[in-house]
Amino acid sequence: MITLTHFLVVSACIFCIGLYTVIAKRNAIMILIGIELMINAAILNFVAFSKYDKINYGGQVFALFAIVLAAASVAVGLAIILNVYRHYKTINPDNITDLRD
Amino acid sequence: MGLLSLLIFLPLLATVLILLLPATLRQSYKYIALGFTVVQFVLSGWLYSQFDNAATGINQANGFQFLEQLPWIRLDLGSLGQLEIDYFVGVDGVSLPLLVLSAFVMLMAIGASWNITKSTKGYFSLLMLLNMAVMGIFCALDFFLFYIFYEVMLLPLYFLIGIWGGTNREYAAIKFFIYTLFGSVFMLLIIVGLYFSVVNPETGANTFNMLHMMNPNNYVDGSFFAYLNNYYEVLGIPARMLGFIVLFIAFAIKVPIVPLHTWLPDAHVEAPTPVSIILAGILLKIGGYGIIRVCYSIFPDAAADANWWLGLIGAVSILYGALNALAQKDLKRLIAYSSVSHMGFVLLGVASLTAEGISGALFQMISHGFLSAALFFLVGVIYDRVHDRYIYNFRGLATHMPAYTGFVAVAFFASLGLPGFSAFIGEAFVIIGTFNAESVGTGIPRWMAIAGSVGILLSAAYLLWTLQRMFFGQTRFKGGEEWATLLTDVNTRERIILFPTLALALLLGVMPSLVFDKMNATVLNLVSLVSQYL
Amino acid sequence: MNLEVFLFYAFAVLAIGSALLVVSLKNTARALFLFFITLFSMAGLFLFALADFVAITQIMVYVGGVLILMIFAFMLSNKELLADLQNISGSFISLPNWQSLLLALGFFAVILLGLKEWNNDMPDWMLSNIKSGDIISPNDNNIHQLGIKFMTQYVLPFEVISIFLLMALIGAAHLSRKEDTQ
Amino acid sequence: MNYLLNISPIVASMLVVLLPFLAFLMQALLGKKFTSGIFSLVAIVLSTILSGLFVFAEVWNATPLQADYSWFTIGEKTFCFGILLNNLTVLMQFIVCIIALPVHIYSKSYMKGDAGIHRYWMYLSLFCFAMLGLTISKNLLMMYIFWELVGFASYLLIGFWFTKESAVQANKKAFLINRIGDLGFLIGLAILFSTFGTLDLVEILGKDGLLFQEVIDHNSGLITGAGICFFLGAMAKSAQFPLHLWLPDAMEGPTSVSSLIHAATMVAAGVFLLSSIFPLFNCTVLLIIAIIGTITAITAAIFALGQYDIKKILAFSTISQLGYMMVAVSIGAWDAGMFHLATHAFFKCLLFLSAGAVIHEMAHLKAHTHQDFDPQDLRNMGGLRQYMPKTFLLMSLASLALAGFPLTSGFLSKDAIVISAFEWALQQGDLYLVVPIILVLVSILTAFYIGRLIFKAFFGTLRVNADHAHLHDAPKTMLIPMAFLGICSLFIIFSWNPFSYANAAILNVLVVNYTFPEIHFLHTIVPVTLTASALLSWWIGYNWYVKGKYPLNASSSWIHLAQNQFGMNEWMMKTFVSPTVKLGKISFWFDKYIVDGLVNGASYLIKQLSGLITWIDKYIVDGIVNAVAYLAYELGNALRFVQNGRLQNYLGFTLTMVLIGIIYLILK
Repeated sequence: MITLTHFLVVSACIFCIGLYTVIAKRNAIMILIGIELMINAAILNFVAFSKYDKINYGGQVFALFAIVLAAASVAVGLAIILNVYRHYKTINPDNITDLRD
Repeated sequence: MGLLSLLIFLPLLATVLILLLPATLRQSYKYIALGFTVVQFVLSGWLYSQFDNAATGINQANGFQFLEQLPWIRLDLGSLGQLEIDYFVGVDGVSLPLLVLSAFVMLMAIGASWNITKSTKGYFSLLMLLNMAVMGIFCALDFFLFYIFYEVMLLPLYFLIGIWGGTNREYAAIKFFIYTLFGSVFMLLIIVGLYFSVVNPETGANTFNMLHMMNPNNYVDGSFFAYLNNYYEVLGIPARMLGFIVLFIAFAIKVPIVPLHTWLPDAHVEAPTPVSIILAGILLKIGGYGIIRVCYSIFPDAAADANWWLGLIGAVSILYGALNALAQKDLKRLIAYSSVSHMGFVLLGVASLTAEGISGALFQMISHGFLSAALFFLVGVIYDRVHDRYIYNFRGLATHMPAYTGFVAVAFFASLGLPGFSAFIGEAFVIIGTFNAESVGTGIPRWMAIAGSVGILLSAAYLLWTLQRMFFGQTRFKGGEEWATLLTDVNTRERIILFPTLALALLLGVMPSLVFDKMNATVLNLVSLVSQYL
Repeated sequence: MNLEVFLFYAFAVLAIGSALLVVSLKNTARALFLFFITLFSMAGLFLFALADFVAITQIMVYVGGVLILMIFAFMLSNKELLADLQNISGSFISLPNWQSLLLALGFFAVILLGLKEWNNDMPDWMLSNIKSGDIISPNDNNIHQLGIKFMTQYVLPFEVISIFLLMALIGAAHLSRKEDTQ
Repeated sequence: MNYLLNISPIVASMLVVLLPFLAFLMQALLGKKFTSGIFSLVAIVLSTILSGLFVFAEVWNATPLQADYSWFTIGEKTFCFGILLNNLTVLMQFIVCIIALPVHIYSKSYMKGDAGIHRYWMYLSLFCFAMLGLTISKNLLMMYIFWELVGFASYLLIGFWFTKESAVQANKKAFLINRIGDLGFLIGLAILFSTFGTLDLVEILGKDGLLFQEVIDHNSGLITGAGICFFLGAMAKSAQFPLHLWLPDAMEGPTSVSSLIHAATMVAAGVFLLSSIFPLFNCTVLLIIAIIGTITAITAAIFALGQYDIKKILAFSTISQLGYMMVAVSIGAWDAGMFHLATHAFFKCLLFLSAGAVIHEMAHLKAHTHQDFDPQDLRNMGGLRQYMPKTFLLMSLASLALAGFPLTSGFLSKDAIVISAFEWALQQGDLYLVVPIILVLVSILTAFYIGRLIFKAFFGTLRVNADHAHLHDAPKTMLIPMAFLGICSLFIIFSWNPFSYANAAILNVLVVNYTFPEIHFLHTIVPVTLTASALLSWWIGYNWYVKGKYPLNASSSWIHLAQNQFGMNEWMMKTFVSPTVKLGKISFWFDKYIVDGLVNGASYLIKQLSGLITWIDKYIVDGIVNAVAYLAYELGNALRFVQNGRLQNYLGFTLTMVLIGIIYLILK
C-alpha cells in the first residue's frame, strides 16, 4: 500500500537535494536545476494531496500551474544566466559579488 | 488691564516691536526703547501722584494699592492638593519709590546706550526685557511670580555683560550669573517649603501668595515653616531661621554684603556703561527690597533674632567697601567698591529695626540708585572718549573739562553725604536710627552706628582723593595731546542725562518728604510687624 | 509486496538516486542528462498519485520543454561558456560542501519530524473527504474533471498564468537577445 | 514802604539767609560771563541791612523768637525747618554779615582779573548762605547741614586755585579733618535723638526743655558722650589741637577768603555751637574743653613764633585765639567767649585783609620786577611802612587789638576771658591755675609774634630789589573796608568804658550765671600785667628785629620745630593717613586674593572636580558605552564576511535562520 507518507518522504528527499544543490553548487545552471528539483518536490506534494480532494482538484490544478511557472522561470533564468555570463564572463556565483558590503 | 500690568509689560511690547522691525530700521530701536521708557516713567509718575500715603502695605492686601489679582495657574495635584499661583501685583510704600527709581534709571540707561553700535537689535530688546523683569520684581506679591521675574532678570543681564562688556566680560558675566543663581536656586527650595506650609484661608489650598505667608495664622500646624509646633531643624538651625538665612543670602548677594560681593567689582568694571548704571541703580536695590519685602516680612521672628548679625554685616560692608575703594586705581572699580560701602548702610539701617533706620535705608537705596548711576555714567563719559579709566592717567581735568568736573564734583560730594543731597539724609538717618536702636532694644549696639559714621569719613577720603588726583593740579594726560583732543567736555546728551539726575539728588536732599511721606505708613507697619518678636 | 509498490519504490529510488547524481556530478552536461531521468521518474511517481494528466504534462513541459531548452541553451552557448560549464578538471564527483549538506540534512530531519507529527494529526478537510469518500479513484476521468475546473472554478488563475507565461517568454526572449552593438 | 518796613524778624532773618543763596544761584546760572560779582555784593549788602535793622535791632535784648515750618516726617517723628532768634543767634548772624560785607567789597578789587572770579563769587555767596543759615538754625539737624555746607564752601574756596598742588592738598585735608568733626557732630545728634527723641534746640534746651526735666541724668555717660562728640565737631571746625592742622594749610586760599572764613566766621562756628548747646555739657566735658583749649592756645602761639609766612602767622594766631574762646566756654563764661569771638572777628579780619594788601603789593612787585620770591614770606619784606602807611596804620591797630592793648576791643574781651579764668581756677583749686597762667603766657607770646610780624614787615628796609614806584597803598575799595574794620576794632563799638569789660554790651545782654565769684583785685592786676608784658615783648621784638640785635640762631632746631608744628603734620600723616591707605591696600589685597580668591578657589575646585567627573565620564561611563559599541563593531566586523555578496551564502544563512526558527518552534 502506497500511503501519502511515502510520497511525502520522497518529496522531502528531492527537496533537500534541491536545496543542497542551490546552496552548494558553484554553477548557475546547476542552481537552476536545484530550483527545478525543489519545485518538483513541491509538485509531488500537490499531486499526492490532490488524491484526497476530488471536489476541487486543487492539488492537480496547482501542480499544473506550478509546472507552467517552473517552465517560465527556467526560460527567464536561462536568459539571465546568459546575460550574466556575457557581463561577468563567468557563471560562478562566487565570483559575482556585487552585493558585497 | 491695570496700571501696574501696563507698567510691567510695556517694555515687553517694545521688545517685540524691536524684534519685529527689520534691520534696515535699526536706527529706530533706540527711539522705540526711549519712547516706551518715557511712557513708563510718566506712568510711574502717575502712580506716584495717585498713591495714598496712608496705606500701610507690607502684610495686608488692603494696604497695597493698584492691586491686581488674577488666577494664573490652577492645577489639581491630587494628593498634594490644588496648585494655586496667582498673577498678583500691587505696590506699597516700599516698592513705589523703587518703581519710580527704576523707571528713571532705565531712562538714564537708554540715554547712556545712545552710541551703542554693536547689534542694537539684541541690545535694546534685552534691555527692555530686563526692564520688564525689574518692574515685575518690584510689583509682584505672589512669590512664584516674584521668582519668575527674578530669574528672567538674570538672563538679559548675562548677555548684556557677556556680549557688550569689556575685555574680561565672559568671566564677569559668568561670575555674576553663577553668584546670583547660587542664591536664587536655594531660594526656590524655601519658596516650595513655604508653599507647603501656608494655606490660603479662603480656599484652603496651599498658596504662593506672599501676603498669606506673612500671616502666622495661615501656617499649617507642624509644617516645615510653621510658627507653632515646629520642631524641624537642619544642621541644628531651626527651620524658620534657616528659611530666613537662605533667603537673606539670596538677596544679600544682590545687595551685596561683604563676603559675597566679589561679583560686583568685576561685573561693574566689565559691563558697558548703561548696564553698570542698571546694575548699580536698580539691581542692588532688588537685594535690599527683597530683604525687606521677603526676609523681614515673611520671617519676622527670625529677623528679630538675626538682626545683630545683619547689622554687623552691614557695618563690615561699609568699612570694608570704603577701605577697598581707597586702594583702587581704576575709577570704575572705585565706584563699584563705594557701592558696596553705601549699600552697607542699607543693611545696617534695615537691621536697626527703627522707623528712622529703615526709612533711612530705603532712602539710601533711592539716593544711591541715581547717584551711583550718575557716577557710572560719568566714568562712562571719559571711558567713551579715551577708553581708559585709570586714575593716575589723568590729571587736572578741571581745567580741561570744566563742566564735566562740575558734574563729577557734585556727584562725588552728593555721594559722600554732603548735606543738601539725598545721600546725606539716607546715611544720617541710618546712623541716627542705628544709634537709637539700643534705646529701643532691637539688639543693634551703638558701636555699629559709629563704625558706619567712620565709613562716611572714609567715603569722603577716597572721593576727595580721587577728585584731587584726577581733576585738580596741572593738566597732564597719559595719552598726551591725542587725549587732550579726544577729551571734549560733556555734550548736550550727557548734560540732559546728568542734570536731572543730580537735580533730583538735590531735590530729595532738600525735600526728603517726597519719599518719606510715601513710605512712612509702610515702614511703621513693618517695624511693628517685626518688633513684636523682639 | 505487489507490483505497484515495487514500481513505486523503483521510481522513488530512481528519482532520488538520479537527483543525487545530478548534484554530485561535476560535468554540467552529464548532470543535465541525469536530471532528465529524475524528471521522468518524478512523472512516474505522479502516476502513482493518480494524477495522470499532471504526469503527462510533466513529461511534455519539463522533458520536452525545459530540459530541451536547457540543453539547447547549453549547447548553443559560446565556447568559453561551454568550457566553463564542462569544467572537466578535477574529480568526477564533487565533494559535498559540508555546511550546505548540514543545512540540507537539517531541513530533511525537520521535514521528517514534521511528517511524523503530521501523521498523528491529519487536517480536517482530508479526514472529512476520506469519510465522505471524495477521494480520487483510479477509475476517475481526471482530464475531464480538470478541464471543467479550469474553465469554471479556476478560470481567473488560468488566464493570469497564461498571460504570465507569455510575459515570461517575451522577457526571456528579450533578455537573451544579442546586445545591440553600440 | 511801610509794608516793607514791617517785615517780621523771622522773615527778615530768612531773607538774610536766602539772599546770598539767590546770589549763588544767579552766579551759578550765569557762569563765566558774569565776573563783577554784583549779585553777591548786593545780596550781602541787603543781608547786612536786614540783619542789622530788622533782626538784630528787633531781637537783641528782647524776647527770643522762633518759628517752625514742617519739613519732613520720618516714622512718627516730624522734623521742622526751625528758626531761632535769640540774643546769641542774632549776634552771630549780625557779626557774620558785618564781617562778610567788607570782605566782599575788599574782594572786588583784590580778586580782580582772576580767571575764576565767577566761581569765587559763587562760592563766597554759598558760604555766606551756609554760615548765615548755621547761625539761626533751631533744629540741630539743620545746623548740621549748614555746618557741613560751610565746610564744603571752605573746601571750594581753599582749593580755589585748583591747579596749585598745595591748594588741592590743603582743601582735601581741610575737608577730611572737618569730616572727623562732622562725624562727632552726627554722633552727637544721634545721641540726642535717641535720648530726647527730637533735635529741636528749644525743646531740648529751652526754659523747661527736655534736658532740664528730671528724666535724664545730666552726668550719664551718654550725655558726656554727646558733649564730647559735639566738642569734637567744634574742635575740627574751630581748629583745636590736634585737629587744627588743616587751618594753616587752608591759607592756600585767597587771602580775602582766609579773612572771612578762616579767621572771623567759620572757624568761630565751633565756639558758637558750644555756646548754643552749653547747658548740655557736664563737668567732665567742660574740663576736656578747657584742657584742649589751653593746649591749643599755647601750642598755636608757639608755632606762630616760628613761621615766616605772613598768613600762617595769622592762621596760628587765629588758632590760638580760638583756644582762648574755648577756654572761655569751658569755664562757663561762654558770653566772654562770644565777646572775644566778636572782637576777634573784626581785628583778625582786618589783620588778614591788611596782610592781603601787603601780599597783593608784593605779588605785583614780583610780577613787575620779574624776580622770583615768595610774596608771603616775611623775610622778603621790610620797610613797607614808607610805601603803605595806611595799611601799616590799620594793621598796627589790629595788632594792638590782638595783643590786648588798652583802648582796643581785644583788651576788653581778652581781659574778660583771662580774668574769668583766674576766678574760675581760684574757685576750682590750685591745679586749675595752670589754665589762666598759660593764658597769660599765651597773651605775652601773642604780643611778641604779632610784634615780630609788624616789625619785620613794616620796619627796616625792603629785602628784595624794589622798583619803589610800584609799592603803594591798596586801592580805595580795599582800604575802605579795612578802615571800617579798624574802627570796629576800637573799644567804643563794644563798651563805652575802655578799661573794663563789665560794661560791654555783649556781656550784659548775654546773661550767663557764672559759677564762680568775682574777685575784684584781679580786674586791675591782670590788665596791667598783660599790658606791661605786651609792651615788654614789643620792646624786645623791636630790639631784635628792627635794631638787628637778633640773639638767636635763625637755624636753631627749636625755631624749625615751631615752624613745622613739632612735626605734627608728618606725625599725623604717618600715624593716621598712611596706615589708613595701607589698610585700604591690605583690605583690597585681602579682597582680591582671599575673598575673591576663595570664590575663584571654589570655582577652581569645582572645575577640578568637574574635570575628574569628566575623566570618569570619558573613560569609565563613556568607556562602557564605547566598549559596547566597539564590541558591536567587532562583532559586526567579524560577521562581515557574511555580507560577501554571494547569493548562495545569503540564501544559506536565510535558510539556516528559517531552520533555526522552525527548530525553535518545534522545541517550544
